[in-house]
Amino acid sequence: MPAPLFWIFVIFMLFFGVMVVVNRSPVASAMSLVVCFLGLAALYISLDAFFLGVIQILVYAGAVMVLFLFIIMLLDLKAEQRRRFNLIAMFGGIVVVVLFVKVLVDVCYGFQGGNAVFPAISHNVGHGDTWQVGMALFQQYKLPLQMIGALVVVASVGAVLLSKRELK
Amino acid sequence: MSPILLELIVLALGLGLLLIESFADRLNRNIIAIIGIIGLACVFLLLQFGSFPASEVAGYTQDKAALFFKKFALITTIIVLIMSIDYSDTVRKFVHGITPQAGIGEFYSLPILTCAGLMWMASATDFVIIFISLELVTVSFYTLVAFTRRNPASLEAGAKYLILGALSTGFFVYGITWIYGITQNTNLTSIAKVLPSIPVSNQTGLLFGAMLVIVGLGFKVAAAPFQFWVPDVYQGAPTPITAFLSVGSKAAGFIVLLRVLEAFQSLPAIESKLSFAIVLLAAATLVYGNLAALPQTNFKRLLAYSSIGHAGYLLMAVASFGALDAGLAVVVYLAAYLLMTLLSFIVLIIVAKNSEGDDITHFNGLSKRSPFLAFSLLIAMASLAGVPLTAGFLGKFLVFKVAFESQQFLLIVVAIVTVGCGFYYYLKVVRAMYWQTTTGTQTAIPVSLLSTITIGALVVLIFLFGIFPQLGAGLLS
Amino acid sequence: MNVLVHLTYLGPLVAAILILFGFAPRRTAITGAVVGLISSLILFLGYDHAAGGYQFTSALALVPAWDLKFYVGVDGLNATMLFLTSLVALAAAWMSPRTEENLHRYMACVMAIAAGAAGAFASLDLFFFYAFHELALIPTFLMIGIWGSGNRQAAAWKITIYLSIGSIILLVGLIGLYLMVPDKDRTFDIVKLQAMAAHAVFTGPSANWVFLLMLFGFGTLVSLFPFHTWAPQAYAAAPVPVAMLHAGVLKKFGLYGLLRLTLPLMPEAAHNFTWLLLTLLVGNIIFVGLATINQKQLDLTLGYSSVMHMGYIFLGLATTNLIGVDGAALLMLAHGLSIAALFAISGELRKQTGTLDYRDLGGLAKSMPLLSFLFGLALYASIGLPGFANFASELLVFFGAFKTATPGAAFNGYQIATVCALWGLVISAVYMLRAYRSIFFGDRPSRWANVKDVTLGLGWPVVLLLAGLIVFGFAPQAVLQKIEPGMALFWK
Amino acid sequence: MNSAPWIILFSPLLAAAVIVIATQPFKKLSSYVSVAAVAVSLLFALTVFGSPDQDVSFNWIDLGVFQVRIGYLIDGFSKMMLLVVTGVGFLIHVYSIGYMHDDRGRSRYFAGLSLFMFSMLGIVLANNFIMMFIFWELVGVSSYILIGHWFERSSAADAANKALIVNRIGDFGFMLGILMVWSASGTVMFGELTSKWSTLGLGAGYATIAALMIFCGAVGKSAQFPLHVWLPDAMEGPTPVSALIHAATMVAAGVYMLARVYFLFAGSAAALAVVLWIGVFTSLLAALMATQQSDIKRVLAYSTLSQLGLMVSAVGLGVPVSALFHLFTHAFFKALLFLGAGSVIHSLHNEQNMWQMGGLQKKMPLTFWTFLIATLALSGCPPLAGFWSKDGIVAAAFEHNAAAGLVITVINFFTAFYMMRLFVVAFLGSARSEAAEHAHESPPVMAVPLVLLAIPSLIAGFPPVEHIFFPMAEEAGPSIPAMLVSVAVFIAGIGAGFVLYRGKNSDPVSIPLFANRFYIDQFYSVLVKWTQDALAGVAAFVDRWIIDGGLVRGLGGTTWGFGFALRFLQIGNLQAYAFLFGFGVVLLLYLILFAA
Amino acid sequence: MATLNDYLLASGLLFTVGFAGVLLRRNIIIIFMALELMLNAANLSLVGFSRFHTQAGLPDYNAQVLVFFIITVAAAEVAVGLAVIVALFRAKQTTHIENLNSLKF
Repeated sequence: MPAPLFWIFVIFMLFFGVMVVVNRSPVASAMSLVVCFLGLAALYISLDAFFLGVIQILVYAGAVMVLFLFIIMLLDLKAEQRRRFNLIAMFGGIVVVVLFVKVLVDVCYGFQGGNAVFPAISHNVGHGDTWQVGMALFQQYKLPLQMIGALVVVASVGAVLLSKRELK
Repeated sequence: MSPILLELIVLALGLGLLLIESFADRLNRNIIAIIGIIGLACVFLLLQFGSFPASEVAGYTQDKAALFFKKFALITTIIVLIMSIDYSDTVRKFVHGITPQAGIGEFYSLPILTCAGLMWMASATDFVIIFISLELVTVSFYTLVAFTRRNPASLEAGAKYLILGALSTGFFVYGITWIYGITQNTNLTSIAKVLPSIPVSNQTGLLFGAMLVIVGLGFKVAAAPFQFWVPDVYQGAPTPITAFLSVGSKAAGFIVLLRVLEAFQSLPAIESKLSFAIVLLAAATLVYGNLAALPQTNFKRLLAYSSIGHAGYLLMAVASFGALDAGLAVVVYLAAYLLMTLLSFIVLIIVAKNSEGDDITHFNGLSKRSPFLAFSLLIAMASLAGVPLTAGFLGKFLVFKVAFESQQFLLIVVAIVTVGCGFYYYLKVVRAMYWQTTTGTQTAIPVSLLSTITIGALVVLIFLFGIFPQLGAGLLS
Repeated sequence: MNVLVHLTYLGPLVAAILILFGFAPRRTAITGAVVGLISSLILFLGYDHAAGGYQFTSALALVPAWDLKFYVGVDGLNATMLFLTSLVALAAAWMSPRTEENLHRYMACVMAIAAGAAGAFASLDLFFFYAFHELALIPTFLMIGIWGSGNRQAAAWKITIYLSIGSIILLVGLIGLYLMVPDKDRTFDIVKLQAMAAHAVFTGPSANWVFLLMLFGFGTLVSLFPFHTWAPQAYAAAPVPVAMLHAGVLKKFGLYGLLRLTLPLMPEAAHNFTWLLLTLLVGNIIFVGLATINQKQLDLTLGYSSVMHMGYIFLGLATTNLIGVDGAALLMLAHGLSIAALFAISGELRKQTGTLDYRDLGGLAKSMPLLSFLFGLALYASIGLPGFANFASELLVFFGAFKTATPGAAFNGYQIATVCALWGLVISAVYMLRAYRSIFFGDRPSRWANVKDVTLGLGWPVVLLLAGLIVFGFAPQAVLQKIEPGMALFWK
Repeated sequence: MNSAPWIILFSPLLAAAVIVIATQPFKKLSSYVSVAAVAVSLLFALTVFGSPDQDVSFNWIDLGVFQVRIGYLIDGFSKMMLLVVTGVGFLIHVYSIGYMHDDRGRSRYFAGLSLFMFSMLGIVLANNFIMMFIFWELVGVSSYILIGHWFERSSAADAANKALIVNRIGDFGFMLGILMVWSASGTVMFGELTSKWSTLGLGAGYATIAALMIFCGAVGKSAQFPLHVWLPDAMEGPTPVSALIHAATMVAAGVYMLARVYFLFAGSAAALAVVLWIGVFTSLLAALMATQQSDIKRVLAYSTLSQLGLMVSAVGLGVPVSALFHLFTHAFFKALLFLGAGSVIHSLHNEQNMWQMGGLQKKMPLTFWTFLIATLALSGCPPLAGFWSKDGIVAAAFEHNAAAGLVITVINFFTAFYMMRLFVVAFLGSARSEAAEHAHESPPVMAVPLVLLAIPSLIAGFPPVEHIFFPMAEEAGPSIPAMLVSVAVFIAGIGAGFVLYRGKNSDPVSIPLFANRFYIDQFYSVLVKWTQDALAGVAAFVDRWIIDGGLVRGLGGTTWGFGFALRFLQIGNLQAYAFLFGFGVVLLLYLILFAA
Repeated sequence: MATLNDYLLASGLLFTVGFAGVLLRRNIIIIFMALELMLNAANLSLVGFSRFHTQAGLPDYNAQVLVFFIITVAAAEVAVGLAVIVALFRAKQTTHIENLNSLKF
């Protein structure tokens, strides 16, 4: 991906990421999150991960975020009132975050070879990346796949148990 | 027999029970628990007496440690189910339901699914499998912790566990990312092979990833400073689930931690830094868990702090990874920990049910109300404190031994102090049971047959492990 | 007849378990103690000192990889200690109350303590040697807390926490000892470890650390100054049988450990830290002795005095020559018997009067002639008068300490410590005689006019203990000849 | 091996054991058992007296590298002492039957007396230091038991404690001395030491200190200054006990021991000088104190002190045989004095104040006459026993150390003075109290021993008699000038006492310093208070508040407080947890990635 | 051309933003969203690495499978998490974490 486009999407993604955090209205936060994920999906596609880009939009921006919005609506959450800041917590949080960024930057730029352009890939293998991911999933990763099935069952049972008004 | 079958059987058992739960309305829910217990016991027997060829599935191993931890998970789940039967009245009280048995069946069957996750964790040597099984366990615990949702404490605990658990998952995943990014592998065996060829400039990133993985696992095993969820969640969660968390989840965390560290041993530069990190964690955990337990007045919370403290001793053994018997020390310690912690919780459930509370003062005069429970809890406390001729001592002994062997003198000094603290707070319970007189109700406490057998078996096992160290020494053979 | 050694601890242990399962508490306990006493007496008398070495041994291999086994057996030293243990255990069982709430629990605890002590002395394997000793920890905690007197709760806490920390330090020391052996020879077998000492296995800088750990670990258990403050209060608060067993027997475990393991295995380190040990033991004798003078209650006086007398045993150990070490071993026996007798008597006294405060008591010799006579004998023993085993052993300790000197030269550290120890005899006379005088002599306040004397039927265990002291006082050789072969292996 | 010494030694112990175990309830039987035992000892002592010297011992403790031996050494000294101890002892036992007739604790008394005989005979027979120390301690115990016989009396109980503790202080030095001697020579056997000690080539300092440490034992047992304070208080015991233990035998043990181990001192002038001047000083002090006492037994006690001082100074002068000779004669007349005093006290229903007596000449003639004999003997009236034995010391003093001789002469003057004072006030004049009015002679069982003791008081000093008992004494011709001085001093003392006190109802002379024993006891009680008790208080305080309170509890409390503080991290706020979690992550990353 | 490091940095910053959200926001739902940000940041890195580690001219699909799993797990987690939050809201009528403070010390 050409650099300008990359940077646009990155800034797009980060800006809405920040908006998730700073918006006082939960709905606005959720919407920002959706947009942020769109940017993220674009970045996936820029990395030739088309399948994941689509999944990202379908699952995340589509399903998960709708779930979020739905819950926010259901609970009728209002915008957070402006309250006095807990200065110590604020300060502490920011310090921790800044220090963490410092670590991240050090680590990222210490990565050898990361400054080179990505190696070229051949687009003419015949199967798209969806096929490739699928093959890996059902061959090499069939055990985790079964496990994730169990996980989803547990999650759905759990969600029902916890949110159903009256159990029977 | 294919090793993978075991988890599938457990999974099928759990799902089957869920089905029974939904379609057999009239069925006494305790039957579900009993079926679960019997089913798990069968799997345990299968595991004990069956033979398992080496696994052919990538990222899934069936070594001694894996087998041990599977048995460990099974026993834990069985005892948790037994506890749950005693606890079902409380669950009933705190669950919205139109029928009196609402939710009980799920309360019995979810732990079985969790158990499958724990068993997978025991065998996982690939970060993908580790991650998924870990999440399977975590997600089911989110549900279980918040299960008694008319109890605000339970919900609060659930929320805290959820947020902090997800936070730790975030770090864990990010750590995996970095490890993958640098080694181009998620399989621990392959990572171990690749590591020596990692250029020095990439070691920082690798270390960063490994540290974040340790952070995620540290959260699971309740290592300071990632232990803050533990007291609150333990206190708020339904007691059998607390027991499950404190035994099953922790043990699974330790096996994964051991496997990860084992993989990193092939690169000494990283390994030394990681073990230094573990030393720091161990010291902090020992100090935090044991010291903060000193002023506790709530027994359940006390057990939470004690659980942190024991994580400290376990980390001490992990930090001594170079020593001959370090793995054995962890295993023996966990086995002892299982016996004594579950014993404490099962007694706690019975006493709390009859005393309407789980403060230490509710144990006042227990020796009169139920000499059997009092004596059992006495044994549990003695074992937790590390009195010789109990299982807890054998664990502590091995931990100190491996720590000395790998010259972790800082940890030893800290541990000496914390063992002293441990005596204080465990004996506080003994004091309540034996010195104090009952403040509230004086009636004798009934104990169901199943619980009596379980308690008796645990007491006997605690002694057997303490008196015959070969039982512990043979755990990995 | 290898079952004999097992009987010494199994007697009390089985008794404790049976009592918990509902057998008649008192009778079962006494039966268990008698079984222990008979078997230990046979062991003691049957130990062939001409042949030497460990006899009556039996071993059950548990973990071959670590060379961990359940290994018991006796030489003169632990035969003596077993004899002491079972004698005091019997006395303690007898002196236990007859009517008490939860008597079965009480007796089970007493027997558990006795079993722990006996097991520790019988074991020739480090693991069980350590493990058995700790068996007493929880029963002691329970007994002081439930049936103690005075400030029982604080005392129970203190002794338990203190001893547990001491034990864990000791555990680390023992582990260090175990690990000092090269990898392939590692063993928990005390006999093998002792044999290794000849090959200078336990030397070098790490030996110093291990030595210190063991010294402070064992020292805490023995109430070595300044780690002694648990003892007086705990003994003052403890029920009589606990005080008897703990001060008389369990405390000797630490000394026994030093004598059996630390000193013979690490002579070099011991030599390096002689100065430390001498300084601390002078603290035991002089400092604690002086503090004893200031006590106003018999139980506290006895508690402090038992701390003080540990100094003499330490002096004997510190000499690391045959005379001093034999003296120390004999003194362990003698002190065990005498302090047990004293605590038994003070218990009876408290039972009759309800107080042990000197300011309340007086002139009781008139109402309690037998008790005062027995107390007198125990007191003489305690302050080391001839005719009692204490004297012979202290004598050996002093001679042992002077054995280290260059003839005609200025005093060395041992000798200075001995001077202090000799002065300690004056101090002990001062406080014991003051105690005796204020309780039994002088005017008798009218409220004690109807106090009943102890009968022989009740007090015979005390007579037995005192008889032991007198017998070994007149014939110390009976014990020394048993102990000596084991000691002569390491010391000259 | 001659078994007689063993029989002598153990028959009293057997008696004591029999009394304690079997005959306690039968008071009369107890007393007979005790008397019979001492009679047996006496008989065998007589046989031993004629037997040859021997040194026999067996191993009591044998460690291969070290032996403790028990044995006996029969030589001139011990033969003489055996006879004195068993002889005087026998008479006093007999006397006690009468004296203690009404006492409730008679069995206990006789058991104690028998135990004492055993211990004392052990000292006499001992052939080595350790054995001597063993019995040395045992006489202390038996003395303690007997002084405290009337334990209901606080004064008696205190006196008993004082005696034992002060003796222990002496024994502290004694044991140390023994250890020093052993350390230097490798043996504690008297026989070996006698020949070996001077050849060891020890430094003068070491030898002197060792000797002086041994001397400490004698200072305690023989009540020399500064450890003399227990003896006067010991008069709280029954009078026969005072006679036997605190006059005739036990207190003399120190002198006996010094004579036994004289070889230790022989080589050290400094040690001898210390011994001499301690003896002289004690003797003078005690004589002065005696002049102002009104308790009949106390006067005698101070006189005992004074005479013991003389004996000790004799050792210091280098004439141990003279010391023993004085010990020998002194045993008889001092026992007689005490028994006489006891007779009076018994008859006056435990009245001990001599100003409440008087006019006893008619009522108690036998007591009167025997007491007079003893008084004169003690005062040094020629040719009674005391004259001869004192004379030896005076002569030696003038020969070796004129200054000491002078002081001793003064002491002798005071001896005669206070004895006359006692005699005049207690026996002469008119009865000064109700009790004295109704006094009557004691029963025969008490009177006969008086008579039997009067005989040796009269004759024991004559040179032929001396020669029987002291064949080892070198034949020094009697020193005429010394004798003259002695006689003059005697007359002056007797005269002064008689003149000053005749017919007086109260003491015409009042010297509070003497009456209050130079305030030494008060000084000691203050000293003990400000040293031992103060130190004890400090130690207890430090133990309780600093070691236990500060260190132990402080550490415990700090740990607990730290735990308490840690709980405040656990404030229940999820965000705080997240923050701490993140902080932990960052901290750990910094430590591991960048610091380590 | 954007390099791997740029992607990594972008991912890291996104992770940090999420982390900051967890630390700074009080509404539990928003915190939960922030947690999703963190997981997605990890995904971005993984995809970047996947593209970087080409094998035979193809991206390393193993990493993409992992991303797939992470997305699934995250979805499951969201389901349970939101259920917990709903239950919590029903019980306490709030989603503010300050009100979750009955369990402490």
